[in-house]
Amino acid sequence: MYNSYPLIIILVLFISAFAIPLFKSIKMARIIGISAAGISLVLSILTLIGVKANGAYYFRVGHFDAPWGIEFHIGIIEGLMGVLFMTVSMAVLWFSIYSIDHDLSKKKVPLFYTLVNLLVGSLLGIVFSDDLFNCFVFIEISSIASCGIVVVKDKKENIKAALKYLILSSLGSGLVLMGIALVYSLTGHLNMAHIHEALVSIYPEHSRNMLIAIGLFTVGLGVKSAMFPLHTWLPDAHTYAPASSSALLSALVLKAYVILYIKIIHRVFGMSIVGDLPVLNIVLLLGAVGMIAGSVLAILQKNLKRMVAYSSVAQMGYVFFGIGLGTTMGLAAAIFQIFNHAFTKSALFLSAGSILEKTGKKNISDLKGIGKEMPFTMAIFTIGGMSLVGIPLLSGFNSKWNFAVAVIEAHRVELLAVVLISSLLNALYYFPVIINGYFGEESLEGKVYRNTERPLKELLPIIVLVLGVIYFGVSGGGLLSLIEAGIPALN
Amino acid sequence: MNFLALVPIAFPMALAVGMHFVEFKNESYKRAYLLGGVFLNFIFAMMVIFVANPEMHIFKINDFMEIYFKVDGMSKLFITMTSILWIFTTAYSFDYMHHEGKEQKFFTYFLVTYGVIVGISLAGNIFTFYIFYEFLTLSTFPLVIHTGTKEALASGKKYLIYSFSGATLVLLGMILLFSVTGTLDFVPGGILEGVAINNRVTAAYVILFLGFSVKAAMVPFHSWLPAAMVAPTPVSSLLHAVAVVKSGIFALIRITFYLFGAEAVNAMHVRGYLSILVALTILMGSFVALHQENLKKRLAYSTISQLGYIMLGILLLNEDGLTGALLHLINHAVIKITLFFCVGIIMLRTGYKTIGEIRGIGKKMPITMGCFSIASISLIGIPPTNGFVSKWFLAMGGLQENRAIFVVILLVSAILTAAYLMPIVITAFFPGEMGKELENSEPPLMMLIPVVVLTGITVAFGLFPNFILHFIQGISRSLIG
Amino acid sequence: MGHLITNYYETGAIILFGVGFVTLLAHGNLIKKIIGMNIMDTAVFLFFIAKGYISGSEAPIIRSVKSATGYINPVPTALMLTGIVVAVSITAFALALTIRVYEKYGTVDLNEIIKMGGE
Amino acid sequence: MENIMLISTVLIPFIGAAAGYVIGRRDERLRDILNAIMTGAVFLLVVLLYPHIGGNGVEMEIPDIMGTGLFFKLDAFRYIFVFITSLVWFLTSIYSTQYLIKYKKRNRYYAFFILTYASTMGIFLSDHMLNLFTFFEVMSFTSYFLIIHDEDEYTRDAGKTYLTMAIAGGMILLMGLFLLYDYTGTLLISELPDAVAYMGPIKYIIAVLIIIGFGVKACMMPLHVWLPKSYSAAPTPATAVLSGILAKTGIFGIMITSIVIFNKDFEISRIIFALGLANMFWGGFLAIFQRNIKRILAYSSMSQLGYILMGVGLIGMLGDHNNIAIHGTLFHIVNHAVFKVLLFLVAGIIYMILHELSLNHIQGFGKHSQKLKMVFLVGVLSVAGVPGTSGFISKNILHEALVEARHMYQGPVMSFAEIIFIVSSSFTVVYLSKIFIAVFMEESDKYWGQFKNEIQKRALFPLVVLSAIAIHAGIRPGYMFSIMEKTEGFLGGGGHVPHNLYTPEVLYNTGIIFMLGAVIYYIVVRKGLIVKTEEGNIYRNPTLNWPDLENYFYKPLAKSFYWIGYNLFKHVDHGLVNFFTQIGALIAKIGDLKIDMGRFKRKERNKAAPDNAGAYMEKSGIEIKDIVAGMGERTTAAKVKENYATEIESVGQIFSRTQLHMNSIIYALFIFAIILIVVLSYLILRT
Repeated sequence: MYNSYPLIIILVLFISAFAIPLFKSIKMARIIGISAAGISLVLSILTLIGVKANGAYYFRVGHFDAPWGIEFHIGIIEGLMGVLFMTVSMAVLWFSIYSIDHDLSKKKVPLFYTLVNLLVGSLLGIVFSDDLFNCFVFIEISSIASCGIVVVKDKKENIKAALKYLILSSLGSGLVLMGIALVYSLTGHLNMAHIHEALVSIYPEHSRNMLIAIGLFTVGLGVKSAMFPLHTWLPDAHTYAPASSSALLSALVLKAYVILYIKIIHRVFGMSIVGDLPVLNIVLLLGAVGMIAGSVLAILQKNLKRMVAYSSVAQMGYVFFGIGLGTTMGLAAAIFQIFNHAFTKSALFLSAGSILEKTGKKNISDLKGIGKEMPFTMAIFTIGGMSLVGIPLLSGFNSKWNFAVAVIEAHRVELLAVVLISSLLNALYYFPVIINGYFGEESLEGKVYRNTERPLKELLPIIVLVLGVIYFGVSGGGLLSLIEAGIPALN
Repeated sequence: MNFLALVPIAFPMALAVGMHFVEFKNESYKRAYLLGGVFLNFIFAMMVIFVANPEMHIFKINDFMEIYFKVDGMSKLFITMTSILWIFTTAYSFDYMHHEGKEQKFFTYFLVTYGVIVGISLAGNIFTFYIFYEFLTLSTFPLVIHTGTKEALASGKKYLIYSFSGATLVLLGMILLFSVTGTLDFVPGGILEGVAINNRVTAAYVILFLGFSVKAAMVPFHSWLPAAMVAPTPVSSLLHAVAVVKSGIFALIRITFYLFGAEAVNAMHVRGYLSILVALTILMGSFVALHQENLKKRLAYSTISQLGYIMLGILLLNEDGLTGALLHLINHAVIKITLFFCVGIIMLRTGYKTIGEIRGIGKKMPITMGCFSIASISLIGIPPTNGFVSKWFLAMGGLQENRAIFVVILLVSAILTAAYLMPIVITAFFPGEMGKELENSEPPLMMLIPVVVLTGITVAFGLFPNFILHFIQGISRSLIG
Repeated sequence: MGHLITNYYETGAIILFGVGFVTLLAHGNLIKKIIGMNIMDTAVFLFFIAKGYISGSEAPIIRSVKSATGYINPVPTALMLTGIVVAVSITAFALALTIRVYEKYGTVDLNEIIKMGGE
Repeated sequence: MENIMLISTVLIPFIGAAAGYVIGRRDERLRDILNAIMTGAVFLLVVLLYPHIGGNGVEMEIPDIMGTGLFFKLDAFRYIFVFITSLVWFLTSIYSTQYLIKYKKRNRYYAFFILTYASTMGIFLSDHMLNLFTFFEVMSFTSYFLIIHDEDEYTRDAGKTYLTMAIAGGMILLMGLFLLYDYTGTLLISELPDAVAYMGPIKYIIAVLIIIGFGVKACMMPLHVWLPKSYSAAPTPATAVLSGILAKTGIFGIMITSIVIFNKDFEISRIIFALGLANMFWGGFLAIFQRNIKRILAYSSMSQLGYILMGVGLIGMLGDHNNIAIHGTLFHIVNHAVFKVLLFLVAGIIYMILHELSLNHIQGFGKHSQKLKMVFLVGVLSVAGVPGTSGFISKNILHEALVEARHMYQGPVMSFAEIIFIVSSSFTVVYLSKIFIAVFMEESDKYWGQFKNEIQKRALFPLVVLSAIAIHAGIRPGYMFSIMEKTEGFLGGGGHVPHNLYTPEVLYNTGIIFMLGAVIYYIVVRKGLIVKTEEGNIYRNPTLNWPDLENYFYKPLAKSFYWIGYNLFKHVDHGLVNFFTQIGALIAKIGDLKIDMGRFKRKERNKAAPDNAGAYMEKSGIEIKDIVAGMGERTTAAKVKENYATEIESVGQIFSRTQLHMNSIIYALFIFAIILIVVLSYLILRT
């Protein structure tokens, strides 16, 4: 019954995306966009329930069976990602109702909704698809769409940022394509499951080719998901994009590529091959360096959104760190971190965007006393920040805990230091903002309580996200065990 | 009745919310609200101690993360101490904060901190403890930077950095320990049964010890404490002589005797290194206190030194040492809060902050300075005050370990304590020729009563320590052999 | 070295890729960068299609019934058609952005843009 | 009943101190009366307790106080101390009422005076070292308030010395008690001797620590530095009790330690004996040179305490024949309290009237006031040991004990000790003659008896009582001996005591001492210290410039201790912070480091400069007028070029510029390329 839902989700999103421009009115765009997202959300939840009950399954798209036709592989992880993506994008779309007008000219608003639906659809395609080339196509679609939602705001910084993003991400997808070509030349297959079978049998003769392929995938997807030294496009794009776009970009876009990478490591090559190659060491190293360096760079920033953007680099470092550990627990921790970061960072970007929108001040030093002007927004920002710092009962703490457990299970206790130093560094840049916001007394003078605050109704979407953060903090065990249950299906 | 433990934790926080939003028409309404609330919570806390189920599992996130409260001897001790001192401080704060300003904000966070402290004392495993420990940092931070000056903000920053670094170490230690034991509950005698003492366990202990010792102001992690003295006096007294630093000490006791157990710690051979740090703490605090002109700073360094005594008592790992440590935990709280209150009264009534300025103040404030003198004597460890009793047990503990050097350190530090406290008393009472005429005299009754009662407790505990002593000896006997 | 010559398609693809990459790296001019990108894309296409080529076989257009071995592998070719479409759309998007850049900055040279202060 | 009486002797003063303070705020007269009645009542109680002291004495215990309980005991040994304490306090309380009339803060004085009384009683009654220590410390603090009463610079200084030494001594004592308890498991004085009996050499460390602690109060050499200062600083009644009674608390402690607890250990006794001799000699020697009457008496106290210490030492050294030493010591303890209080009180009367204590100013004061002269003479004779006074008895018993010791331990050391004893005794004669002659014999134009009426009966009454005791005890020492005999059991005495001292041999010895004293007086005081001027005799004090222990040893020691400690721990204090600040400063310094960027770019610039001179001009901040001014000499371009060749940038600027560049597309691509190459080559090289 639920088998076909993933395809329907993607189709609904794509069709709605292209339906939006047909209507000129912004209102229609919103109705269509959001209702499509809503339908998809419901469907994805149903899918997840089904998968949870009956286990992973393959879904044939079109008329041909696996080696020739395209298949979707839906396991618990994919189902979870579907729900995550749809929930966050739903919240962001909801929020955009109140905020996007501020950033965009009227003409561009429908375009924004088109692009968002296109983006989310293609990201889900990347997550669901079991066909490498199909993934590549979705990657390219998502590249264009994500550049689109950056550049939809017509400022020169945005254009430059989008151009940078576009060039780097198309380079990345070029490498991915090259990798696909190599794998294809070795195996003659594009379906992940089939490639895996073939690769295992030919591995001894062609290990070098595989190395190059996997290296190309690592760098190619690394660029797209902002693995540390390749993150250069990220701060610009995330900083200048409208708040809703930033939230989507950091919460979802980065994550889809990571999921693809996980699939390539685990489904395409399989741990039996990857375990032999030193590739995970690179991922681990870059992840660890990213955790520290991202935070250090964030400390140096003066612009609030830019700081949050650099924080994303650090948080993605965690994800790669988890993958790089190469253990089940590490992977589970990485996937948990994807959830944590998606909720937290979107809440942070939306609240930071609100502050920017309402006060017009983008520098941290100008934001002293903002806690008085916008107490609720600032409270949301505070919870988000604290989650990333690792205050218990918020999801960030659980995530860190999972990493720590994973590190110990992998017998690499020394890496605990990296996890903890990084979280300490997080404190170094989130706390000053919070402190200045609430306690920068001298600048509280003349501020009027709640004078620039958004109405509570407009904050509701962010509050939903924050509730997610708290939920995963308080009862993170359920999610983690779900993820752990889903991981075998990846292999 | 599982959730009864949450009442004394949540009730002050609810009061704080009320404090934040309600505008009181009348000063006395506010006072009644606060004092009544704090007192009521004291009763709740007593109820939890005496009535409630001793084990309260609230909810469980996973194996590691479980919110779990437990009432045992240590929590009874700590919760009673803090609750009683909280009542006094509340009474004291009214007039003081009226003068300082921003009362509403102060009392809001003040109440929140109360709830957090109750949580700390009731925590049944180190995870729950850790949560409240972090919240303690967060809820006291606004109090530290209460004045909002640049200096206050800088100190607040220092406080946060130190606290979070410590908490990070704690987390690291917890993880390491958990990886060995698989449980983190506080059990008398430790949870290491059947676990070999390997490097990882040792590392976990050292890291946990160092992490918690940040709050307990051990050298070299102490410098947030003197800096935090920019806070208003009630904050300095309650938080930095009682609640915050003592929660660090409390944590050290918990980890040493309830997680690792005395035997295991003894087997680790790291005590020597830690006790060097502790000895340094004692001497450093005393020596540097001698050099401080600012009264509160002097007391802050004195606190550092006295906390060293307690940590020493913990590290001795014998019954007398632990008894001394626990006694000093309480006695030092009572003494130091009295001293701070007196200094606060001086600052409030005259605005003087340094020793040079308070010449002859004893003539105008004989009761305040009299209490200060008695508390000073007690801190030096002169009988028949409570300071002597705890020092006695600490020294006995030290001698049992054949470490006469510790006793010598204790006594040298006691002499230094005299050297930095007695001049205050002397200049206050015997100004000599240079005494000035002061206009202000004794403070309002609301401030004076806590000081006098606390001084009374100081002497009473010195004369009749047995009631509390037997209770504490019961605890330490159950923990050691 | 022998392999380089026997596998001349692949060698060519790598050389092309290099050319494209250097163009992308070395030139400040945005248009040239996009051209470099295109060259790289072309290299990948070449590589991919070469992988499907079986020496001596025909293009998979069925005019008379032959055994399947007589034709080259049609999948890469088909895939590359898609790839070309994607590449073209990306190029188009990039060029559009370049135009906007020119409108805003008055130049398409990145070095000049950096000198303007970047931000 | 006895128990209640016993506890009352301590409790009544404690309550009385508080009551007196409260009442004194309203009515001073009432308080004075209360104090007199109260001290009198306590004295009465003590007298009434006399019948109970036989055998084991009165014992009582109150559990739970200070954790261990309160143990009081009154036996004959303690009774001597308790009796003399209550007597002296009673008399000085009466005396104080007149002495203090002109003083300020009388109320505080009385409160602490009586508190000191209570705690002193507590010390003498304690049967538990912890109780003893507690009262000892309380007494230290309360007596501090008496010393510092005047609150001028001198008293503050004296008080500081006193308090420092008292606290330090207390802590050393405490250390001793810690060790004692650790090794024996008890601190009950009655149980300790058995517990200590089996102790190893550690007992010497313990004994030394405890004796140092008590020795501070007993002003044992070299811990006596506080004594002359404090005695002359305190108001006279306080000085009287300080010297008469408080010093005895130290003696009491030493006796309890060395005789009772350590059971007359020979080594310990020998040390005490030697220190006693040193005290005796040095105190007497310094007393000769003083001209402040209270200071003379203070050094005299030191000397007399030396006698007592010597006696304590002899008790331990004489073994089975120590009764003689016990009697001598205890007798001298009582005597010293009586006559030294007497002398101080007379000095107080002089001060009360003249507000002067220097011999140079009060010369001849007493010539015409006969009553004062009489009582003072009794005191002087008694101290000097003239036959017929109590001092004669006690000193000679001590001398007999010394002779006994010399017989027992043959050798030059003991002979030397006896010589010192005799010389010190003659010193006593010298300094007392100095006072008496100066104050009561010399003629002076200033004084012709005009102050006679200022001396009231209230003040004179105690003096008369004390001098009566001094003479009575000298003539009929029998009842004193009878009490002392009862202590023999407790102190473990044995052997014969000569009760009749008026033998030719003893009188001959006394004669020698007086002769020697007269000679020294004539040579040293008359010839050496008195400077004759037109206005009369002026006494010099050459010791003022002598190096003393306090300023030349203790203070530098304490200061260097503090200095080293502080400078050491200062770094500990700021170590961590400094470390990070230094790193921060280093980074900032690197940021500010100036680098001549022109050098790297010169080649390029040289080409570009002439063309873009205008643009560079703007950047390098050259004013147009500079250029115009420079026109005549060089061309603009050349100057600009030169200026630009040394373009200086700080590292911080370079860093931020680099960051900006890194952010650009070009650099992003380069990073991408580098990573790609590194990753691929790493992968390939590793396998």
